[in-house]
Amino acid sequence: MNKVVTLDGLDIYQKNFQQILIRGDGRENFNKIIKENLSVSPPSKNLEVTNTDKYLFAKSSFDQWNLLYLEKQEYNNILINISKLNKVDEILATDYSYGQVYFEVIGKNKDQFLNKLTQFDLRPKKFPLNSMAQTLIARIECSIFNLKDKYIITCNRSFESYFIERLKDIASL
Amino acid sequence: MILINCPYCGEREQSEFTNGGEAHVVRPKDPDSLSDKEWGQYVFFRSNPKGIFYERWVHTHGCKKWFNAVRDTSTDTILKIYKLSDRRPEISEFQTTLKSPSGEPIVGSGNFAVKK
Amino acid sequence: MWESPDPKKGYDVIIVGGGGHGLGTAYYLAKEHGFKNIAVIEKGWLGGGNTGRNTTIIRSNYLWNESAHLYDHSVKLWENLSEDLNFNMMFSQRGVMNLAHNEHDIKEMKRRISANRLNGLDTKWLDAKEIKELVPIMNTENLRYPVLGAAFQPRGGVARHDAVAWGYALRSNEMGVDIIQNCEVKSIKTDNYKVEGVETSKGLIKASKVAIVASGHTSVLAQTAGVRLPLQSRPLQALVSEPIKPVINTVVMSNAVHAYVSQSDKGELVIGAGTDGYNSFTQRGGYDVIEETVRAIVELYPIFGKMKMLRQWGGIVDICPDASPIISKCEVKGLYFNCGWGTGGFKATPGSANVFAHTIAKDEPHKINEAFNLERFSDGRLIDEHGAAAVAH
Amino acid sequence: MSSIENSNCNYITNKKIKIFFDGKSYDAFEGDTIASALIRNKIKLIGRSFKYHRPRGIYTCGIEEPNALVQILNEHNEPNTRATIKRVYDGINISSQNRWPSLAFDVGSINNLLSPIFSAGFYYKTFMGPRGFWKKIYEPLIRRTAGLGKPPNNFRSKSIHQNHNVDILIVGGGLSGLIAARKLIDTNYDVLLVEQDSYLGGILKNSNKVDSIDGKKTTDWINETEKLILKSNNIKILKNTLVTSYNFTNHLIALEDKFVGKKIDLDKSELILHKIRTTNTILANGHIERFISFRNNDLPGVMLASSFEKYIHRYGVVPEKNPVIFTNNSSTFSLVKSLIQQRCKPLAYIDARKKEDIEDELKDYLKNHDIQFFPEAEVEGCQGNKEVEKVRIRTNNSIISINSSMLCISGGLNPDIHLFTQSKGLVKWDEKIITFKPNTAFQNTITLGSVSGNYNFHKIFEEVEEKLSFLNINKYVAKIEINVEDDYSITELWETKNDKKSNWSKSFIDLHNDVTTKDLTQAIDEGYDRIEHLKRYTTNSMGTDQGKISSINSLGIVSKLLNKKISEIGTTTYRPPYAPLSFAAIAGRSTYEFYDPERKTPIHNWHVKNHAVFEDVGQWKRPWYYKKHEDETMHQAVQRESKQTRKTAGILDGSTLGKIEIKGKDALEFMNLMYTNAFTKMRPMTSRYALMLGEDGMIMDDGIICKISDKHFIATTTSSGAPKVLAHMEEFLQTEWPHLQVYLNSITEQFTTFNISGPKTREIISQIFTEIDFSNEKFPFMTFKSFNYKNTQVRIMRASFTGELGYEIYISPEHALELWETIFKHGKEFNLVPYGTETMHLLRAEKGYVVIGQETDGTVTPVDINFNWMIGKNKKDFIGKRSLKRSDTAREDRKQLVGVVPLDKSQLIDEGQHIVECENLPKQIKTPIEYLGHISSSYYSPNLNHCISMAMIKGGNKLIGKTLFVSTPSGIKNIPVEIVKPIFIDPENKRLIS
Ligand SMILES: Cc1cc2nc3c(=O)[nH]c(=O)nc-3n(C[C@H](O)[C@H](O)[C@H](O)COP(=O)(O)OP(=O)(O)OC[C@H]3O[C@@H](n4cnc5c(N)ncnc54)[C@H](O)[C@@H]3O)c2cc1C
Ligand SMILES: NC(=O)c1ccc[n+]([C@@H]2O[C@H](COP(=O)([O-])OP(=O)(O)OC[C@H]3O[C@@H](n4cnc5c(N)ncnc54)[C@H](O)[C@@H]3O)[C@@H](O)[C@H]2O)c1
Ligand SMILES: Cc1cc2nc3c(=O)[nH]c(=O)nc-3n(C[C@H](O)[C@H](O)[C@H](O)COP(=O)(O)O)c2cc1C
Ligand SMILES: [Zn+2]
Repeated sequence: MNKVVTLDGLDIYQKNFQQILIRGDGRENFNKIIKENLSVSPPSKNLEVTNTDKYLFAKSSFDQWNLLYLEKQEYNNILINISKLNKVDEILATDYSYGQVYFEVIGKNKDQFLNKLTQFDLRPKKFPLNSMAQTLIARIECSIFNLKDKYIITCNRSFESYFIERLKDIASL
Repeated sequence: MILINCPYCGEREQSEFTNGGEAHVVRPKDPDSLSDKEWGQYVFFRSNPKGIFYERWVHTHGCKKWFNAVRDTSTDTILKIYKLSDRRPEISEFQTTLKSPSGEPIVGSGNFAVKK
Repeated sequence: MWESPDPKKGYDVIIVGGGGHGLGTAYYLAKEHGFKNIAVIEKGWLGGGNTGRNTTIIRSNYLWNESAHLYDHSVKLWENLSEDLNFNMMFSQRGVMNLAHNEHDIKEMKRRISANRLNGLDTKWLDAKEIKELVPIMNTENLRYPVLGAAFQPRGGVARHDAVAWGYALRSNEMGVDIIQNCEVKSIKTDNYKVEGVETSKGLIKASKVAIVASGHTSVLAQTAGVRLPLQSRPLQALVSEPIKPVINTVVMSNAVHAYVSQSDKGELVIGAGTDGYNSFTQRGGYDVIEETVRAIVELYPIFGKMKMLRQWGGIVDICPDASPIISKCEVKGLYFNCGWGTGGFKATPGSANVFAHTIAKDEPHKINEAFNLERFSDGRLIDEHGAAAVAH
Repeated sequence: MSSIENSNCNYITNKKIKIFFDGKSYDAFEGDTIASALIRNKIKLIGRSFKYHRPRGIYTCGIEEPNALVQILNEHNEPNTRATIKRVYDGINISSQNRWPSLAFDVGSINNLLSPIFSAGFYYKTFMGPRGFWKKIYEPLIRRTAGLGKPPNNFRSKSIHQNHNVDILIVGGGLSGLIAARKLIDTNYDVLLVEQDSYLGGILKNSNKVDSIDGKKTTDWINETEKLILKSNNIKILKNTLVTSYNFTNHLIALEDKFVGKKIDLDKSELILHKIRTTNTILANGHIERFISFRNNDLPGVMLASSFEKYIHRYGVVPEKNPVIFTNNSSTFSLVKSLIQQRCKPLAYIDARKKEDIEDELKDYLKNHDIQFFPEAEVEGCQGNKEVEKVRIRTNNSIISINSSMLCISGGLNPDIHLFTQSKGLVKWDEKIITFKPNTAFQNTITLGSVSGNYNFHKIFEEVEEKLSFLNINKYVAKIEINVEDDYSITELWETKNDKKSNWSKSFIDLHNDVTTKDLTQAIDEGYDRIEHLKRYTTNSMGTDQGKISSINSLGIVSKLLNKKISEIGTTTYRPPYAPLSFAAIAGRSTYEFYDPERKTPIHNWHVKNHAVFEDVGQWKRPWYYKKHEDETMHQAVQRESKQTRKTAGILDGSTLGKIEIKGKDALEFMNLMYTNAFTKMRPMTSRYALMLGEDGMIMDDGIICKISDKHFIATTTSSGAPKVLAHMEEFLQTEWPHLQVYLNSITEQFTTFNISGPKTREIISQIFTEIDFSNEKFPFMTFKSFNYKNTQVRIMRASFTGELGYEIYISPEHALELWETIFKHGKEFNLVPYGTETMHLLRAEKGYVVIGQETDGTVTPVDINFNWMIGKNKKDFIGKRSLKRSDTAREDRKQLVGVVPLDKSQLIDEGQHIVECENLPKQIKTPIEYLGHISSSYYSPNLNHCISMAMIKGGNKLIGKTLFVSTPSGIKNIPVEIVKPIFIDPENKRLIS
């Protein structure tokens, strides 16, 4: 865990999570297979996030899901799970544990701060609790998860230093 | 900048999307059976109406999904957004919308003074 | 001054579109081909289309031979146009610079410079130091994509956009061309693949030759004659700053840091943006494109950060799949098109009008515009200026 | 400096500060604008006009100012700052503009006497001959005199953006904006109220028109309202924020100045650009007073009446104790009252209205206060040297001269429709108030108060109530007590009849661009009779003020000249921005170092430490070459790296290559459609070089395809092509072939890629991945293996872009650096080198491999680069297939890829040069020289010890073995070359499969 920004009413931490990207049709069989192999049920509503202490399971569009482990997993288990899923023709599961970087944004000024870098409408009436969105933040494609009292933002790893610099820059002004 | 209501993500600014040109253009099933001219029509020619236009968009910086829209190109008003799997709406569903002086109007720019 | 007559019943040639290209075509038809009975029909006011809203960059350093010949034919006419029309075009050959920001740009530009040279054009390579000497205010090193060099055409430059329309209008009017404003052509009348005239907001006007030079609206009109054109109408935006004392003495364009700028004789910076990514006839475009452009301007010229945007507008440009124009006959006899100029047809105004007049008069293309036909979209003989034209202005 | 004259004024504190104007120091009060401070110091001459260099003063008290533009020296030399807006601070250093050598004596003012030359359209008609004069003499001259202020010498901004998403945006915190806001307090709407000024209140603070609201003094009512708003949980207020653009779908741009009346802190954001997205917009942005044209209506001392009044109420300064007032409407009454309140008195009150139309209350008041009153009269003109000295009044056909140094004018009020028409709303001419007002909104836009053409205080509550009734809001109606007659009355007057005295005398329509009413007449006479032509021919309303106080007047004048109704003349188009908008603010922080995101590979820092020089490839930073020591040139480095790689081994960070995982039961069919190659017979766990075309048959991208099974593939793409290829695949899957069950995931970022190649690579990596058998039999060329390595997933593919034995290693970013360093540890004994993209390009050229974007340029087919073999001939279809058969694409004599070797093998050919048949070129090329094609790549090959090139030339295949020539960048003598097959090293692929 790495502190990126601290301001009045705002803290941003960089964290490490593991992640699986799953593609599929979302129908009954799909749900069954996921449940059997990962012992978690995929959310069925678009943009919905199932949030437990251990993981986030988000449906990021009609045929893709992100499973984000909030607790560190044995990496081999992840790989095994993925290969189990990939045995099924109708599913593509991809290990994305290292493809992205993760930021946790906390504090009462988080919306105002983020809106310096994104146009995205963060108001609860448009971005409800336990939902996710894919949008541009600081000109970078990000996913943002709205959890109780915090956002988790992910972006591709190659943008890491640029993104952090942008966050720090805005914080300094 | 117009706002586009992605059927999967909700309203976002147009700059998150990429326009895919005319909608409902079907790729020929058997390209080899077409003449050069017919094939050229498919590759290079698209409708370009001033008024109601059926077009494709993709949410490039969001969910990356394609969808269709009906837009009035004379006012940039989006009249309908629908999924690829939805039926193509009839043109009769849409009335022509208000034209205004600050965009390119139907005729000139309202400056029709002619010296006597 | 030009007259504003009511339209006659019929003409030998009707030109639809009172922009530079249309008025120029009328001028050369009258002057070089002896046509007496010509009308230019304009739905709004003369020069109110892209002619009146462009950033006026003139150059001829295109990659392919066909384009180089066409555009240089134009530059040569520009060089004498003020005298020819006895109207000051304010053609200012202050040079046009295309910046290179990466290895790929450099390779592409050096290729173009070499091709230009063999075509008899004056494009040359400038290194970063030479650029800095010509444009001291440019930030060449301290930016995301440093300026590594440029292709420079000294004979390029700018001209006063309105003067082009007015000059051609005045002189063609003197030769008897009817210039009819506030008259919208609603459809082209044809009979069995032969042109008969145009239906307008002022009634039917007959002609056996009709030339469509309506930029963004050309394909809309073509449709009424059953002709499909490979054109898409897109917004293209531009803006001007408040006037300041001279700071930039040439025209600078850049593709990677996308913006182009010149300073007008009145002192304002004339800045061009990229096209918006969707079809539109609103002459407006999105704010995001303005932001993109200004970002690039501030990046390349940090001191312009202290300046202000005075006005911002859009035009409707007709984009062709290969970024080259169409100057062509079509399957309907007597119907001619001069279109597809997209973001860069102002520079071609005299040249294109000149060869188009020839095409109309002789019912066959001039050698220079032969390649710019419609058949190329079937046989594949495209003149793809995308890569080489970089910013296509 | 006089002390504060109106102690009840709203904006000034008692704190004295020092300001500098043209080098001289003056006292001012905190809260002053430059204009109010200069007025306080009795300075009237502020600048010189654009064209004629006429003396100019302060005309207004706000954003509409056409004259008083100054340069702020201590803010990086900021040009064209409106003196009427900019608040002073201690030490501010202001300079006048457009004068030389000094403001008082300006040589350029000779232009005024030469004015016949500078009349409308002068550019086009003059400065032409003799030949060459335009270019050498006239143009440079015109350009030298152009412009107003000077640009700064250096500057870097820190301005930021702030986005807002709200339900209701209220533009303007004046009377109607505040009423609307009060009604929205504690409702369910998110509301943002934006006010350009530092204070709320609008007209309530500008004049004494209103006495009380709700029984409270206006200032108390404003304060109370503001407090209530601030206490609410749904309304936010932004002050010092000017709304400048009204875009489609209710997107508005507003600019906030964070340093009003303060010295700018360069480490902070000077400006904040607010981007507001709202559901409904309430425009309550008021009106703008317009002027009247008369002889010398530009002299310093002529000022708009309501502006004069603003100086009294806002800044507590009375610009002149005894001005002359000239009006055509009822709104100037309050100025008289304000003056009397200050114990001053107008010298004369000239009202163009008919006597019977003038309010009795006003007439009585003038009489009671013994003020000279001229009904049905007009100002013929005014005279003076550098400021107004004499005002000449025409009344009943006689002229009366009054000595006064100030003339306050009002030509009526225009609803400030700029933003409304920007939103694409339609306006309509109103005969009663003689101006355009909003008619039909195009978006969800409501106009309230003056901007809607409602000039009646008593009707304001009613209007707000009615127009906002569609919202679910509070009731709030209050009583409003006013000081002046409420019914607005006006008579049409655009220009007065004047007795022209000399060339010097002019009646202006556009003060900023020095356009006279005579210019309008002349232009119309010349045929420029459309308002759009008039504008462009005369430059009327094209200045920095965009004709805010005059453009409607020009319509009035033109309508008279053309004998047309104004509604038939129409307006020119109102365009964003409402007022000049800072470039720095528009750019925000996404410029300078943040102009474009930088992408870095997981071992970027290793490259930095090892002296890599980077190349920009798309957004990626890629090592271009590594400097072994300080003095090593790029050429030396590349020669060293390439030689070593072919000798032993070299390694490249290939992480930027795109990688896509493709899976589904129809994956095979899909891949066969996307690429030219046939994948059906390909064995699992093998890979293949593949080409992707556009539907036009031209090469779009290339890559290596790994087949895991018929249902599972992994494709690589070029670095810059990666997003495009993925999007291209997704597009066809979603839109053309939704029946194909295939899913795609990008894994570019999940894997770091190392390309290791050279004869010793097998030895090196065998030591690392000990459980893998790298022998040719067990691990042949174009196969791959996946396995676990140190608790992570690794994939190794045997492939090569150099022509040597080579492997591509894929590993997770987290383990990448460790593995990279391990490879170097084991490679040390073989002198393993890291190499960059330049060496990569050289090595592949030796082998004759193409680079997409270098050999190809969007006009090249697979056949053109001799890749016929890659086209799945038996496939019924793939993207681009049909295009290859078009008559032009199928031509035999298209440009084809060849190799080129100079006869003098040491002579390096320049990339981009052309291949010709002639030995020499003329010194000056007049007629075009035919050429066959161009050199696409060119290198000195250290492994062959001579120069090699690749070229795309017409009918190239048939020219192999011929001698031709290559041009040089500027020489006359061309380089003789031999055309050869485009493969220079190891044509038998021995190294590759060793
Ligand atoms: C912002 C911008 C910047 C540009 N910058 C450059 C540049 O730097 N250099 C360059 O070379 N080019 C530039 N261009 C392109 C250039 O402006 C155009 O290619 C060129 O002006 C086209 O001239 P035209 O006469 O064909 O068209 P226009 O000037 O558009 O004339 C067409 C006319 O047809 C009329 N018309 C349309 N429909 C009808 C109808 N139904 N009936 C009657 N009349 C009709 C229109 O009202 C219009 O007046 C730019 C364009 C824009 C918009
Ligand atoms: N009796 C008369 O002579 C007379 C004349 C005109 C108006 N009126 C009355 O005066 C009242 C005027 O009230 P109102 O609220 O319409 O106008 P106002 O002048 O009180 O308020 C307009 C406010 O909008 C702000 N503003 C303007 N443009 C802006 C922009 N682009 N961005 C941000 N802020 C901006 C101004 O600074 C001002 O504070 C109305 O009741 C009207 O009936 C009376
Ligand atoms: C080269 C050039 C320079 C311009 N300079 C100015 C200028 O100094 N001031 C101004 O208000 N507009 C200027 N304009 C913009 C015009 O006012 C106008 O916006 C443009 O012609 C488009 O027309 P429209 O806005 O009426 O649609 C300029 C336009 C061009 C093409
Ligand atoms: Zn979406």
